[in-house]
Amino acid sequence: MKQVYKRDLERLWQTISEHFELYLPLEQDGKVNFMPWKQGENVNIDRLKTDLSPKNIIFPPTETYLKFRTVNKRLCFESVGGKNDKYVVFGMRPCDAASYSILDKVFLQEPIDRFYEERRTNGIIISLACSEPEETCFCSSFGIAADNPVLGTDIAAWDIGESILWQPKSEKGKKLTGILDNILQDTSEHEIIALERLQQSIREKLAQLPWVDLDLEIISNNMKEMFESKVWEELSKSCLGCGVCTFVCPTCHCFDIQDFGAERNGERFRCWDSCMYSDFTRMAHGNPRKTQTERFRQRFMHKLVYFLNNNGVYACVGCGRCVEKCPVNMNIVKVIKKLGGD
Amino acid sequence: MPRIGAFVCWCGTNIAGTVDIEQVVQAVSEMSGIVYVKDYQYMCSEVGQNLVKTAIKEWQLERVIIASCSPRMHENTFRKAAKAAGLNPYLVEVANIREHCSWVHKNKEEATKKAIALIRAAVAKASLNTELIAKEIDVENRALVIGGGIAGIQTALDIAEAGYQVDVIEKSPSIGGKMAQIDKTFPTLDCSACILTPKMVDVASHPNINLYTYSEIESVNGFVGNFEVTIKQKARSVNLEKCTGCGICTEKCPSRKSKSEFDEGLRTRGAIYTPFPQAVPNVPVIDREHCLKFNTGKCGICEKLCPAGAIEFGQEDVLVTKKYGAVVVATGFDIIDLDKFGEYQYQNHPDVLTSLEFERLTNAAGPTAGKFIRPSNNKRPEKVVFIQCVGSRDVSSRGKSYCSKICCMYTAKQAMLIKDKYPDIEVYVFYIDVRTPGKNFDEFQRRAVEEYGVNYIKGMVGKIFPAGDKLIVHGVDSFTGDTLKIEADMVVLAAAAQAKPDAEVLGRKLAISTDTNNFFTEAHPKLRPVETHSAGIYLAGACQGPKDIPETVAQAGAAAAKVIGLLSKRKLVSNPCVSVVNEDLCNGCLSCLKICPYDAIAAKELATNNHGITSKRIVAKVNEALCQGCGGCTVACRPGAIDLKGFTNKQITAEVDALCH
Amino acid sequence: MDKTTVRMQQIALQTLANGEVDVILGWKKGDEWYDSYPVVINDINETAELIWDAFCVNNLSKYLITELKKNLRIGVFLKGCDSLAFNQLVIDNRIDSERVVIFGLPCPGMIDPQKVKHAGLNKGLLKVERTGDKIVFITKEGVKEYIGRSFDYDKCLNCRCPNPVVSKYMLSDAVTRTDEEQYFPDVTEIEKMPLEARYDYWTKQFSKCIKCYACRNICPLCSCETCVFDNIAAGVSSKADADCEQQFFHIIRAYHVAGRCVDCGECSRVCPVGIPLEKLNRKIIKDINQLYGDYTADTDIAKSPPLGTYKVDDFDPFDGSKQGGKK
Amino acid sequence: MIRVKITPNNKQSQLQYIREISGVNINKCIQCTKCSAGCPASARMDILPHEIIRLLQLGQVEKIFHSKSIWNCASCFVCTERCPRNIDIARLIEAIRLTIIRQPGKSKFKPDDVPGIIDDKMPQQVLVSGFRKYNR
Amino acid sequence: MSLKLEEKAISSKQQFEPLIVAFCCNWCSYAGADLAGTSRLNYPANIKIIKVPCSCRVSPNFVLRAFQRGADGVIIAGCHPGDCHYSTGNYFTRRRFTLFANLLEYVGIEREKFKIEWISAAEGNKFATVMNEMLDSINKLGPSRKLRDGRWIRQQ
Repeated sequence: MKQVYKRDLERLWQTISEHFELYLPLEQDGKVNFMPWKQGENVNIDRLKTDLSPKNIIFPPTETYLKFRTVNKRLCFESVGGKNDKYVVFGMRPCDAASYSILDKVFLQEPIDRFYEERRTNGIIISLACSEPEETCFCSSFGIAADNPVLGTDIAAWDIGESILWQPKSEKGKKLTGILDNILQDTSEHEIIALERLQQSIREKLAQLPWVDLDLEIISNNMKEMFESKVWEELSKSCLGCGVCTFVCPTCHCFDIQDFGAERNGERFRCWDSCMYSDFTRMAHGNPRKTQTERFRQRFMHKLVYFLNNNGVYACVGCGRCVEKCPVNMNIVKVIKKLGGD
Repeated sequence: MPRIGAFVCWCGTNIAGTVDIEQVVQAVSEMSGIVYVKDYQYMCSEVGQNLVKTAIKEWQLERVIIASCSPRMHENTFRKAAKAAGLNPYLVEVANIREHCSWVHKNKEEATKKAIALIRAAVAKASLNTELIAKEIDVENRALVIGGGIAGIQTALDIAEAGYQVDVIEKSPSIGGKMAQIDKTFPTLDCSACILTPKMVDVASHPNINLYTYSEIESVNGFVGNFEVTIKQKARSVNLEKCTGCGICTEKCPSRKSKSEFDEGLRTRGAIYTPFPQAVPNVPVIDREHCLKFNTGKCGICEKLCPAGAIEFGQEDVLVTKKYGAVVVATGFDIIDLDKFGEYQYQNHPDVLTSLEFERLTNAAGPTAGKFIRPSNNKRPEKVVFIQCVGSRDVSSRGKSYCSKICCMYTAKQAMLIKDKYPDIEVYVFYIDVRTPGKNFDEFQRRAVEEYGVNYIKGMVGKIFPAGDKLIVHGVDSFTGDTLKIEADMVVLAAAAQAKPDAEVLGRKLAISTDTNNFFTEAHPKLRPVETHSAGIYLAGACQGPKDIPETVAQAGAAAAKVIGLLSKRKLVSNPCVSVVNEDLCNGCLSCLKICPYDAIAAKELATNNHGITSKRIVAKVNEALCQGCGGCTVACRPGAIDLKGFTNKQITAEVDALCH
Repeated sequence: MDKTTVRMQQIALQTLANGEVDVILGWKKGDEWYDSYPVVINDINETAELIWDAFCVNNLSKYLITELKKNLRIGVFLKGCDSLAFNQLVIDNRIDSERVVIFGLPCPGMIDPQKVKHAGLNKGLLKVERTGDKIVFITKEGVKEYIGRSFDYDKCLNCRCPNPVVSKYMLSDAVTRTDEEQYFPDVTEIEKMPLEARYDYWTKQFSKCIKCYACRNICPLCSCETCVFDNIAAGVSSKADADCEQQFFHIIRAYHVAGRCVDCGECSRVCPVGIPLEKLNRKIIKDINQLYGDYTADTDIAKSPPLGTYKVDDFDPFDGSKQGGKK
Repeated sequence: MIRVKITPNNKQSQLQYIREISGVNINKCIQCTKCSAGCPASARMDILPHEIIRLLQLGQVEKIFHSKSIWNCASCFVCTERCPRNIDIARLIEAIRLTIIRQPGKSKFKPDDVPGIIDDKMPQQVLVSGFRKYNR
Repeated sequence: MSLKLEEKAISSKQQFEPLIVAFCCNWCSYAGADLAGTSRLNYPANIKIIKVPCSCRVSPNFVLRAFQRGADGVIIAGCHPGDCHYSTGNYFTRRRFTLFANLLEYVGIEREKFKIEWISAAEGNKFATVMNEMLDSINKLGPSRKLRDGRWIRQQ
């Protein structure tokens, strides 16, 4: 267990950014998002949740992966995309780190997605426990401990006031700790007690949150019967199909492939797509899910039923971004509660 | 990608001069979709067109690109050629590499690169062209002639002779126009009234001709074959049928203050008047401004005296709306105001006249019954000075930059007539250049000089000083270089001709453009002098530019021929490049309907059945007959539901991409 | 606002019962203090759950487009800015106003949950009550009171139409806003910036866009059956995250609502990355007011929208600078 | 006086100079003689204004330099006002006068002439404009 | 924040060759351009003309598309208001593009890059003057990447 004093943080960023590309939660115009750090950027590690999820580091909104060009009548291709320089992400919350492991289940299964794999393996995730969980958080319902980052984490970190505790969890984590030896100090007894107290206070705060104990078992087995129920109609009435929930959600991973064609060169790129859109899975005869109700139902069935059957884990980490960003205050918690019977 | 054939024209050296044809042919052959490229000296020639026809057949071409002159010139020629070869004419695209490229760029390398870019754009557009079939629209076989001067009369007579109904509309109370005011006409010196009045009577009596005098155009809409014109018949206050034209009312009318427009103000007329004795229709008009009955409500003598009881003070303006197949504009010309030419004392001396006033003065039916006397003291003048180019060939803001073409001839005629009647009167003519180019015109002018001894002085008049009852004319003879002073009794100014002041307003109503001098713009000065850019609207006479009577009558005949050609077609081929609505995308907001200048878009109820869910909604629908293809609606339509055939959004986007290659 | 909630529930019950309307568009309260979400109710006992509080920010007029297709007569609760959007939708032929019964709600201003969170008041917060400008926060620990509008949305602070412009029933007396009408201060502030700074400012803002199209889907006037940006066949734009695609989308969207935007500020509110979109729309509104007369796209239904008509003597910035024109 | 005139070529520089300072394009003149006809001072002119322009067009500046006309011109601008081709004749003749004056050694008003002609009623401006115009 | 697509900057060391796309209305400006041709006037070859039936056919999409594809200047030439062959076409152009030009300038695009001109069929010289002046102002601005799509490679 190591620690780093907050006053040395600036130096820490400096040294990391010499070897790796460093992603930190940077604040611009009141919005905090993970962006490559440069000298003089306004770092804000206190904000509980970044506005957009960190998934865009490993699964960017647009990724050109194929370029083609005609060179005197011959067509030549060039494979691009992926990311081969190493990077470090500091300040990611346990729920976001867990979302990485969920995305791994999608992209790293056969056939492996080369670009995702490159981005994923080149990254070292330093996950910071949440000192102040909010009402909109319900990660505990999905078995994620806010006070002890485990899933998808290379280095776990805790903010105990004037210093940050630093505990490497994976090989990559240990290697990075080795590199940063001169900045990281050893911890004494005092820090361990402070850590215990911090974890205890996080657990107390979590217990008081309204959605801490969402009952998911009822959902997953009677969801299939609920497929035809009128509840979906009522829930989806207010949904505008704007797609914000899917774009800010750390675990949503649907994408569309589009082409950019010019006279003699062109690109094929992958871009985020949302099941809430009218042109999602549009086929020759039109969109199989005609009304917003069907699209709405598809989103939550996929997160709470289909993904569970295929990969054994819910496709939601309870970060609560969809709760905050939905313009009409419709979200997964309401669906769970409604279908849970109350 | 359709099979495209490209034909690059040399246009003699017009294009080949500054565009490297081989390089263009080479570049075009590499473009996607091109299966056949040919270059030839004159694509628009018979041989060139045959090249296109054979290539279409041999290579089964599905699109044709012609890189030549402006499509406004020969697009139809090549479309007809393609049609003859069995290819839909709207699959032909023309790239303008002459007016827009070879003629305006000197550097050969740059011009070649631009020509290739323009052809690439044409190829991009052509590959997205679709087969368009021109619809048929019916033609109203009635023509409208605006203007009752010699141009309008001749046009109307020619059209009526071909058996079509014609409406002639004249602003003043009688037809006849400027020609009725003239005494004799050059070069044959026959009396103007003698050759004009029979034609006026023909117009009045012709079964096919319908006359609207003292009327104006209120509004015009519609398009070729289907013009809808609203005519405002101003209230004459005299019943056309009842009035026998006896003229008692015009004699007895007490209000004598108003000046006779017909006599250019040289004499006065009653409030109720006919412009001139031989007026057609010979029915007087009440000038409501000067009529005592209308101003004070007391008089009414004409009503009492009229044997036929034809006076109707209560008459109101009447609006008549009729449909026409073609319109001929024959509104004629005016003389410019001479207020800015102070040096000639026109404003403040009665003996300084314009040529038109001179015509009235010497006319037998004129104010002096033909006696040649000075308006100031009614004595016969001994010296008369004519001054040419007053306001013509003048680039300063006072006058018109162009030469008014007819003044040299009519001044020679007027001078000759004076010397013929009164040989002892000295006549001087100050001129810059004598321009009498027509048939027997120069001989006519030389006779005035040689036989009748008219003194032609090359030089301009600087100033005229009234001295006693004489007018001292200061001029210079540029041959001898001396300044001359002539004590003249009368000065006649050959004032410049200008377009009618309301020409621009009429042009706006008819959607035809006027040039910087407000004369109407013909479609092409050499090839289409009597047509305008708006199909179905033709021009005749001086409204298109100053011209004399022989030329006006010739143009009138030409315009009539064009109208007859149009009306003889049972059906007209309508422009197929019209808008079309994609009903799936249309959300019925009808913002296109608000934009359409031709009201060609209407709302339509659409019942859609989408897998069992039937719903009714409003969508837009384009009336292909009314739509003229301006494309304004396509920009108003946000989802891009309405598109313009021939100029679709994708085609223009493809052209933009091709140009930015 | 509780008094109005009671009136709201009564009138909903009454109109549903006597068949004046088939369904009612309103808001219901969820579990959380900020959660008032739009609902469509058709049976009588649900009317008791209707709520009118400081979080009913959603504009219900947009739902009328889809609901009018399924139901005959609809009752809808509209605030001031919602009624502006309603009129504009009628002008656009998107809704048939005869089949709509409007319950007008003069609006004192809606509270922005983000501002409450930043003020740290959201800890254990149960309920927020607002009467006029007095705001009461009821938390587990106790009750805190605030006077004034420091928690309102920015768009509500310079709201110029708190009272509905069209309504059959008015549920409470009108709200008076006295602050004088500053002439688009935010727009003039950007106009004063030098050109390059403006370009950088807007390119930075646009580059934040993740193309989630929430601004389009929340906007009551962006209601095309198939939006041109969803229609790949139109070949107009793609979802690629290149600078020029973002600029294209935002400029064209601002242009599409030109002359129709009622400045309700919803697009900026819902943007997840906080792009100040209303500044684009307000710039066009400012230009239209200056050039073609105050168009208040909302009050007079018969008047055609500014871009749907013309005047012969419109201001013409492109004319006469070159010689050779008409003499 | 020999009637035959060969158009001299060494006078090109002066023609160019006249064109430069007057800014007048003498080719626009169509010899309509309106300027000469209306010129109040033409009676005492040996060659008339339109002839001056004609001579300039032919390049025969010698005749103009020796003529009295350019000094009789009262600069009343009637000719400029009335010219149908928008030629500023008055300005052209002023340019000719200046070309003559500005030839080296030809200045008509030297500083040492001043004491001879000065009197208390003479406005200061006369001296200044005199130097500006007539002194080289 | 999403990783933005890396834009390729076209090396500006090559000599700056501005491209100007001109949308000319078929009845007036296109005829004006023809007249400029028949009277052998001279204007730069960088101007490339697209024929449209009326200036009201040009949509802001085309203008932005041209800038995206690398055009340095865009002109829309139409008939003088009142002279439109379709009687009201250019009134709408005038309104639409007054607002659009202001919007472009508001977003940071120089006014010289996007112009509207009223050129009638009789004004060949005005057409040439306008095109020459447009090119001068674009040359003064020099190469600029604004609104340009980095992925579109132009054949230099």
